[in-house]
Amino acid sequence: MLLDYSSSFHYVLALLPELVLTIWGMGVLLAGVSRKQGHGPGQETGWLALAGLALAAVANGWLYFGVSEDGAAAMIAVDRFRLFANWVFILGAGFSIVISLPYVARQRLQAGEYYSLILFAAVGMMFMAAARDLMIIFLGLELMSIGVYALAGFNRRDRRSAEAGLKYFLLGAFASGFLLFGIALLYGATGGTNVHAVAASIADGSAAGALLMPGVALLAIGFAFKVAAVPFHMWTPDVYEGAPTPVTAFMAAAVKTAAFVAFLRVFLVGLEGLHAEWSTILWWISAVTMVAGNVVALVQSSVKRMLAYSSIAHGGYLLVALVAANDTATSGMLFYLLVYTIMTIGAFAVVVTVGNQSEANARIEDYGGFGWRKPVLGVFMTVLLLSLAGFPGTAGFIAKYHLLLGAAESSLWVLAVILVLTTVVSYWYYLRVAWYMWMKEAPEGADSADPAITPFATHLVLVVSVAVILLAGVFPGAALDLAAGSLEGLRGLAAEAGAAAGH
Amino acid sequence: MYGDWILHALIWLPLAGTVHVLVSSAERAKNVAFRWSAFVFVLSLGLWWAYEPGDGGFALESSASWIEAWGVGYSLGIDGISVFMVLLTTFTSAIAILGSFEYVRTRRKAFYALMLLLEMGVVGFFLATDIFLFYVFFELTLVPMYFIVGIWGGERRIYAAVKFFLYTAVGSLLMLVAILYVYFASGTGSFGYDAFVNAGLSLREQLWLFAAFALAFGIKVPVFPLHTWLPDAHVEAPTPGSVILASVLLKMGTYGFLRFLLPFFPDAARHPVVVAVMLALGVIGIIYAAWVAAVQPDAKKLVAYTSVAHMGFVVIGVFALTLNGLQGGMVVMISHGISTGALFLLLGMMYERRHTRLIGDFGGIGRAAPWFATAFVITALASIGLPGTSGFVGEFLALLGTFETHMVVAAIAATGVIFAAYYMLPMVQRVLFNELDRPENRTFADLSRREMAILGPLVALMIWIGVHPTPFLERMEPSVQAVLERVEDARADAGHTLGGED
Amino acid sequence: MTDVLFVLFAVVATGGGIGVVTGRSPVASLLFMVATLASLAGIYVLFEAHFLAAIQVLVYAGAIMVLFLFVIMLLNLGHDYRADLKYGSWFLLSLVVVGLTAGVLVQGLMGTGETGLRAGGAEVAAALDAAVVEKGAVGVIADPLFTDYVVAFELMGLLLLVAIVAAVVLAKPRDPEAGE
Amino acid sequence: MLIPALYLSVALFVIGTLGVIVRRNAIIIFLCIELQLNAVNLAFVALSRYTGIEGQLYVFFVMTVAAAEAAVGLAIIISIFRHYETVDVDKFNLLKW
Amino acid sequence: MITARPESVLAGSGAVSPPAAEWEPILPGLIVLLPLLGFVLNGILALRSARYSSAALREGRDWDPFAGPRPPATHRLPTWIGPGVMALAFALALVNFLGMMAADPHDPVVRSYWGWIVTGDLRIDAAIQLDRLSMIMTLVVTGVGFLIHVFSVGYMGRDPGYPRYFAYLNLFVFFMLVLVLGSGFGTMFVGWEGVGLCSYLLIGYWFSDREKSDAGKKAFIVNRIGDVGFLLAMFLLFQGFGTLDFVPIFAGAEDHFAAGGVTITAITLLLMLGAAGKSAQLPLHIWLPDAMAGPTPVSALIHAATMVTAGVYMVARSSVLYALAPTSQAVVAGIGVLTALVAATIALQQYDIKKVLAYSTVSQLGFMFLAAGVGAFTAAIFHLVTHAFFKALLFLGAGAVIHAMHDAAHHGDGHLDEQDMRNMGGLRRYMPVTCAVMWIATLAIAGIWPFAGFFSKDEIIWYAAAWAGAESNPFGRLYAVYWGLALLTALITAFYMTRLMVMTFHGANRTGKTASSRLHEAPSVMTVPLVVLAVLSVFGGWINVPDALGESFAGLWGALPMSEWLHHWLEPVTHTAAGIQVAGMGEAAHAAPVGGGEAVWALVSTLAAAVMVAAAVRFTSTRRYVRAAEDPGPQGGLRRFVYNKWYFDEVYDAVVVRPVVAGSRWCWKAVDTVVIDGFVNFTGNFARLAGWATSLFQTGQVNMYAFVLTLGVLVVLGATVFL
Repeated sequence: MLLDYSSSFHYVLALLPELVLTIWGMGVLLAGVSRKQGHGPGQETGWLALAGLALAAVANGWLYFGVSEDGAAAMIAVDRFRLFANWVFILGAGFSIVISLPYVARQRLQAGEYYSLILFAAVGMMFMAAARDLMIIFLGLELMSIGVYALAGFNRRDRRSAEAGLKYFLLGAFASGFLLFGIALLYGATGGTNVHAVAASIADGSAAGALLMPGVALLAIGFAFKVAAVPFHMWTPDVYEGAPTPVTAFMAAAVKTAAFVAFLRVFLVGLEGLHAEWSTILWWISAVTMVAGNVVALVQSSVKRMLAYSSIAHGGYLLVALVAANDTATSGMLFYLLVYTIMTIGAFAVVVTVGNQSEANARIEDYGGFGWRKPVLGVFMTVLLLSLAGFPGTAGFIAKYHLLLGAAESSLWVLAVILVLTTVVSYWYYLRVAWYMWMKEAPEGADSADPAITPFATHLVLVVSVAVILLAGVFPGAALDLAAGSLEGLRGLAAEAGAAAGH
Repeated sequence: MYGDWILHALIWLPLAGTVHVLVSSAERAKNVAFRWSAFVFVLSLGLWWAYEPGDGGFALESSASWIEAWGVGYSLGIDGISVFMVLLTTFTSAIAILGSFEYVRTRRKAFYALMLLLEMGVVGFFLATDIFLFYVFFELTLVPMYFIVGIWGGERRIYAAVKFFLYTAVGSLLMLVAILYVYFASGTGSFGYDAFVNAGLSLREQLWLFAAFALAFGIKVPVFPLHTWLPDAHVEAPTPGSVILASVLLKMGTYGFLRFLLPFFPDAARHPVVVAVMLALGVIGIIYAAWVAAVQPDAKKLVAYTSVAHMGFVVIGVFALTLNGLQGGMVVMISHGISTGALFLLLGMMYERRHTRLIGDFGGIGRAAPWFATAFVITALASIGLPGTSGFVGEFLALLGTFETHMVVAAIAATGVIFAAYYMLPMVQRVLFNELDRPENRTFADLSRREMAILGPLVALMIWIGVHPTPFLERMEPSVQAVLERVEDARADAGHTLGGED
Repeated sequence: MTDVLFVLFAVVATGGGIGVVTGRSPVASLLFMVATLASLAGIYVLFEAHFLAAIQVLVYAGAIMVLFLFVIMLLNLGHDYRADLKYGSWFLLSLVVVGLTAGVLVQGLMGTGETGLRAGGAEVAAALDAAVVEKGAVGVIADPLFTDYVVAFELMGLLLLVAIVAAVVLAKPRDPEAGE
Repeated sequence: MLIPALYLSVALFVIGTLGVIVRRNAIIIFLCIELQLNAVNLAFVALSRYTGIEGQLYVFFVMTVAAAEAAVGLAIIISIFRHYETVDVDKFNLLKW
Repeated sequence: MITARPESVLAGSGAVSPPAAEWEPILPGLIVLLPLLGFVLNGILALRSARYSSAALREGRDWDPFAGPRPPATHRLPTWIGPGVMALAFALALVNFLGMMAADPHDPVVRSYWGWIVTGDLRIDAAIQLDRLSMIMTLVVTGVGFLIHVFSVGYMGRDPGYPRYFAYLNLFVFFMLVLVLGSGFGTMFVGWEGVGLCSYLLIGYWFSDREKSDAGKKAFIVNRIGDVGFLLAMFLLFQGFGTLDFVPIFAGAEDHFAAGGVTITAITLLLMLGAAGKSAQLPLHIWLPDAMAGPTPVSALIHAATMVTAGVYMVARSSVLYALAPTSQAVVAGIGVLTALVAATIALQQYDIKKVLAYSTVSQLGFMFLAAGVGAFTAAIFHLVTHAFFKALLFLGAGAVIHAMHDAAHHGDGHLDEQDMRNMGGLRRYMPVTCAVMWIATLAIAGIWPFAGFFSKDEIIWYAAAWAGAESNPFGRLYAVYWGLALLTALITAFYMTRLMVMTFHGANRTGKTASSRLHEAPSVMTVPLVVLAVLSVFGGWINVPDALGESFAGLWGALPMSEWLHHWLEPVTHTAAGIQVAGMGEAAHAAPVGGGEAVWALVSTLAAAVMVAAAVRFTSTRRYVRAAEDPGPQGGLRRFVYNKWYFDEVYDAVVVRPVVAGSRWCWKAVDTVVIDGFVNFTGNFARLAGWATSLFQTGQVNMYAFVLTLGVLVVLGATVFL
């Protein structure tokens, strides 16, 4: 159907996934607080949240396949770009919730609040993806961030969790100040906050030059912080390490995705006309991020922290797509984000399992001989690591290749070379986990009898993610087409939409 | 009868074997794996007859769309160059699996599964006619090898495995960027072989791309000075790993030279500076590696370095850009695969018996194990290129081909023949000859039936190729000729500078 | 007159800002902050944003700062504090970096002049004033808030809900009975 | 008056930034962040005279966000205070390198 | 330089002569295959017996195949298989030779069996070429080979590795036949390296002895140096002719190469390098004396009669090429004569009986190269044949002596070097037959008329003089020097051989009381071959009595048969070369030197040799020798210098071996480990170091993080605003 907003019900339809999740989140919250604490593991709250996500996914699917919008300048986009991203968020949130189920139970976290915060954060992400207005993006970002700040510090018995929460909060708020300042300057320069209006203003030259570029720079900084690009990444390792592991997975996957999606829409749609100016900055940020992220990951002794640095590096790869700014790169980014979400959460699922649903056993030595004790889990982890490393046969390779293709299309050869060379660096630390798992013996004093209980839910996530990764690694056609098709409406309508917004 | 299905079968049957191994018990794993690999080998033998040399182009071609969005196809084909590589692969895989029965005693299921997986990757690499597909298989071989070395290897296995992996990855990833460049330059939106051959690149572009490809393949070969991963990997790898590594994986590099490097970048390939550099590296490899090999106390390391020397002959043969040189290179590839594979198997047998690889720990084995000694001597002689063995035919042709265009290079390279004796004979002497002065060597068991079954075919092949190589030469000639013509045609219309120089 | 007031407010705001950074005790910083907020409210008035000025004083200076004060007291930081400003080279270095940042920003905005802005600034201001006269200071904001930006408005509601949930979860004392 | 207001905004913003860098007390750091947000608000208000009423609307949003952040942030500070009995951020460095 | 060949030469050559009668060789391939068959059969037996011995070894006991009343089948059958296949091969060769003589074909018969290396324009066939030269060689190889096989039955009869010994020996003969019968350089090279391999295996036959296997290794490596020359020469030839077959190359050489041109000189010099390696010429002669570590019959067969003469054969085979390259010929002759002289001087001071013979072999080979260098290819082959007879005889005789000494040493008191002549003396009493036949061989090698060596050696010296006198020879004076040196060497030869005989067989016995009682004559299976060879040493020279001597006393006024038979027989092979030389230097090249008649020369040289023999007898028999254990060795600078073989080994060790080994170590330890791997590891470590350094910013302090963030803001903003 066509959304023309003739009826206000159309607004409801346009925001259907968000609404579903919001309402469901409140329901989960109520369900959580209405049951007495300490009675049972509270897993059903989690499953309830998952049901909401499923419902949202369905609603999202209906929008994706069945709905188009009239014009494309509305504050909330109903384009496939947003909806594809929504799926990624739902997937990320869903996977995170599944791996949280045993964790939350074991750690006796407050299930209702926990799951509803995840859902609310997901709503914030969805708004970031949907917004064509910088202010909505900001609000979505804050909604997401506040949820995640709380999630990072959720485990009140754990100092590290509290520390992570504090650091994330202080620095996140600090960075959102920059983002906001950027929005203000851009608003002053172009007279609007709608990305299409911004684009139109830039295109017709009415934008005030003096305010424009500092605004763009600050905006870039704000997003760079959220995607953890060097040198705005400093919070990432600490927060990822300190936060409860399922939350880390959620952050690494979904939060980053949301930031990238918004980043992409603002810069590729709104600021497309200034590509020449900002691409240089992002080029350097991307290069530095790839190098620093990978290089520092080399020296990490904690798997969780290593994965944190690796996620920084992945952010660097994704920035390449932003610099390339062509359709191949953009769909590559979408594809990459999807794959990245799956494989990152999969990897963290193993980390959670090795840690016995706690924050224990995070040192790489703890993985010694793990593969032989838990062969299935070991193989899964190996596949996930290979995928993270971008090895052929896995979806990670296809995704990285897609980015390279985009970079090549824009003749970013140096960046492409940096990308592949840093990938080599990344092989080392990903393989290091593999070699501990398969080539070393268990550490002294480890309980070799039954080191890790793998709950059904975690297995579910692992099986699904590994299957998807292998399938998409070998037969990526459908997923690639989906990603490529999801660009529809992002920029194709941008020109006319800009014209429409101009009046 | 033999349709294109055979090629698909050769790739996917090992994978089926992998699965079969994984679901069978640890005790049966080796037999299951061996049967699968033997079956694949027998199946591949048909290619010997099924492949008609003809005009040297691809035969048994089949192509299906794989990743439509990028123009990636699942395209397979075989020609006079790859047919031997495939046969070598299936053959050595079966032999290596048979050769690991005693050596590998732990975690057998995983081991044999990885071996079959490796076979699949290598066969796929040799059969792929789509560049993307080729790249995928090229990389795919790293993982099983990484684990084979890292899990079943010696003391410093992890260092060796990682070194092997990273070294190779550096080259291959840079090649990936180069592949993308050609992909866009060709403008056909296809990763097909023909599209890449006809990409129409300017000389300047070709030189850069050549460098990237040459680096990737040069590491794999390995060409001096990119070789230092090889001794480590060989020393630490378990016997079957070494065998596959030497026999097959190194060939991926030289095969890449023939299949991709020369046809894709003919102008660069015959650029005098490029030729000079490659020949120089080849010659240095021959002599340098021979020298270094000669002073190794570890027998396996010694043989590893000889691989570098042998592959140096391939390099000079290829970059001499003569028919004889290329043919010689091909024969050296095959011969090295057989003889060095056999040497590693023999060293593995030594290790199984004595748990040491130091040459100095042996001596007088010839008395204790005459069959072993006989096989060892024949293999060593084939390795140093004695006429009548496979090694001679290859080295002779490679040197002759080089001599036709680069006399001095060939003259220097020919001294490698001396140094081959310089490294190999002392080892033979110190292992097999000399006094049987260590009591533990007195009980050195002679070859068992299984070991004879492993070495017998290898020795027979060494002698067969040495005495009657014509069936090999005539099958590969048209394809090699086609590669050569591609390079020479480019010379003919050297004026063209299509493609974007941007 | 307005210019004089502006300068006055600007000086107070800046001074208050500096006071926030350099205040010895948390309470002092907080009071400096209140001063800044109040003078900003004054500036808002000068920009004819009367409603915002009121909100600024009520919400910001009133509610939020009180919350801060409350927490400071709760954590007993009102007296039991240690000077926490990092003096020395770190301060100087930071000052240089921050100063340079300011310099760069100012340099970037320098070209702004009246001509550097988008055309039609005066008409916009006039239209704004007219709208205020027509709809009232509240109405002029309420109108877009509940029409065009209704989504944002709802989003704010959700934001506050999340903030409450988060605050409750985090600030709640540990319950040993629940195994915490 | 727009331009001086923007300069004032920049000044307040960087003062806030400085505060974040040089203060150890988490509450004051947060206070400085609030200062930054206020600086931005000032910019919005000033710019709204040239671009329309939305600027003021945004200030409204930002204030709400600030309030929400204040709630969460102070809760987090309370939460960590329970572990460390201090709000000195330099003491919170279990997580590093 | 050469434009046309004189008519006179052409007239007599086969180029215009009517086609010779058709000749069908009888199973020529079988000649080659029979020894291979022997190798396979003996090899199987060897492996079987080795199984027993290794099994015994594992059980910790010694396995003596001769312990029982009858040795096992593995040690009985080789007695028949080894010499048997040789006898058959010899018979077959003889039949073919006689057939060839009867048919008297001019052109070689080439039998191709399969295409060996066929690719592009390269075609190397597995083919054999039967012509006059190769038939002579085949006869020598199979004939002398057969005798030595028979001798080996006695000599090696009680060796545990008996079947293996015969397997190697048969394999050697196979490769040697491939070498001489191969129809091109490619095929020849197979035999060339193959005999090197067998030499390696046989020198190190007693491989448990470190020195012996060292010697084998040394032989192989030094040979390979020569082989590289051979290879490169082949490449040059292939570039010139597009083939490696003899027939087209020799037919086309004249048209292809200008005489004295660079290419042909390079080809011939490279071939000479190969020949020097194989035939132990300076500077690659060092391996041959060490090669005496092998069983003595091996020394006789490989290191005296056949393999080491392969170089001479190859040069003679390539006579056309050498004729086209006068410079190379001068080099060949120079190397030959110098080698002859140096080796002869060394032989003067050696005490090891086999070493003396080894140096004597080197020296005689030098003579053969001198012959080739002066264009007397026939003389070279002639000397090759006679040398095969008398040197094989000498070695086998020495073998018989060692055999006896070995038995004696087993029963003697204390250690006794069974090859040291200082421990011998007076053996004539114990082994009269051996003594007699060895004297015959000594006279033959010394060049005493009418023994075989006289005719062949005399011819060489004579030709050297002829070339020295040829006016248009550009190297005339050089050849004069060669001639003088050759004469000197001939005299030294007579001296050291006589010294050997006197020290071994005459004077007082120094073996020791208990030991000497065990000295005995060799069994008949050994003495019969000795006698046969002795006969050949006497009469072998008569196949090529110069025409000029035929009418003189030296030719017994025509009573000696077959005047210049060999010369005529080989004419089709050598006439092209001869033609070229005559064209270049005129008939003088083949004219009598210094104007004197040949008969006078013969008389003078015989007398001189006889005087040397007498002198040697006098000097050595009056000197008192002490046993090796008590002998401090030679005193005096020159003596020591010669005794230590002119310090060749030491010089090579210092100049070649040590630098190469040191270089290898350097390459490994410095280049590979430090430079290349150092770089590789450095890259990895640098990345980690960089990572570590970067992570230092990650102090965990919020202020720090905010600061870095602000720094980033500054940079980004600055970049945006100012760029």
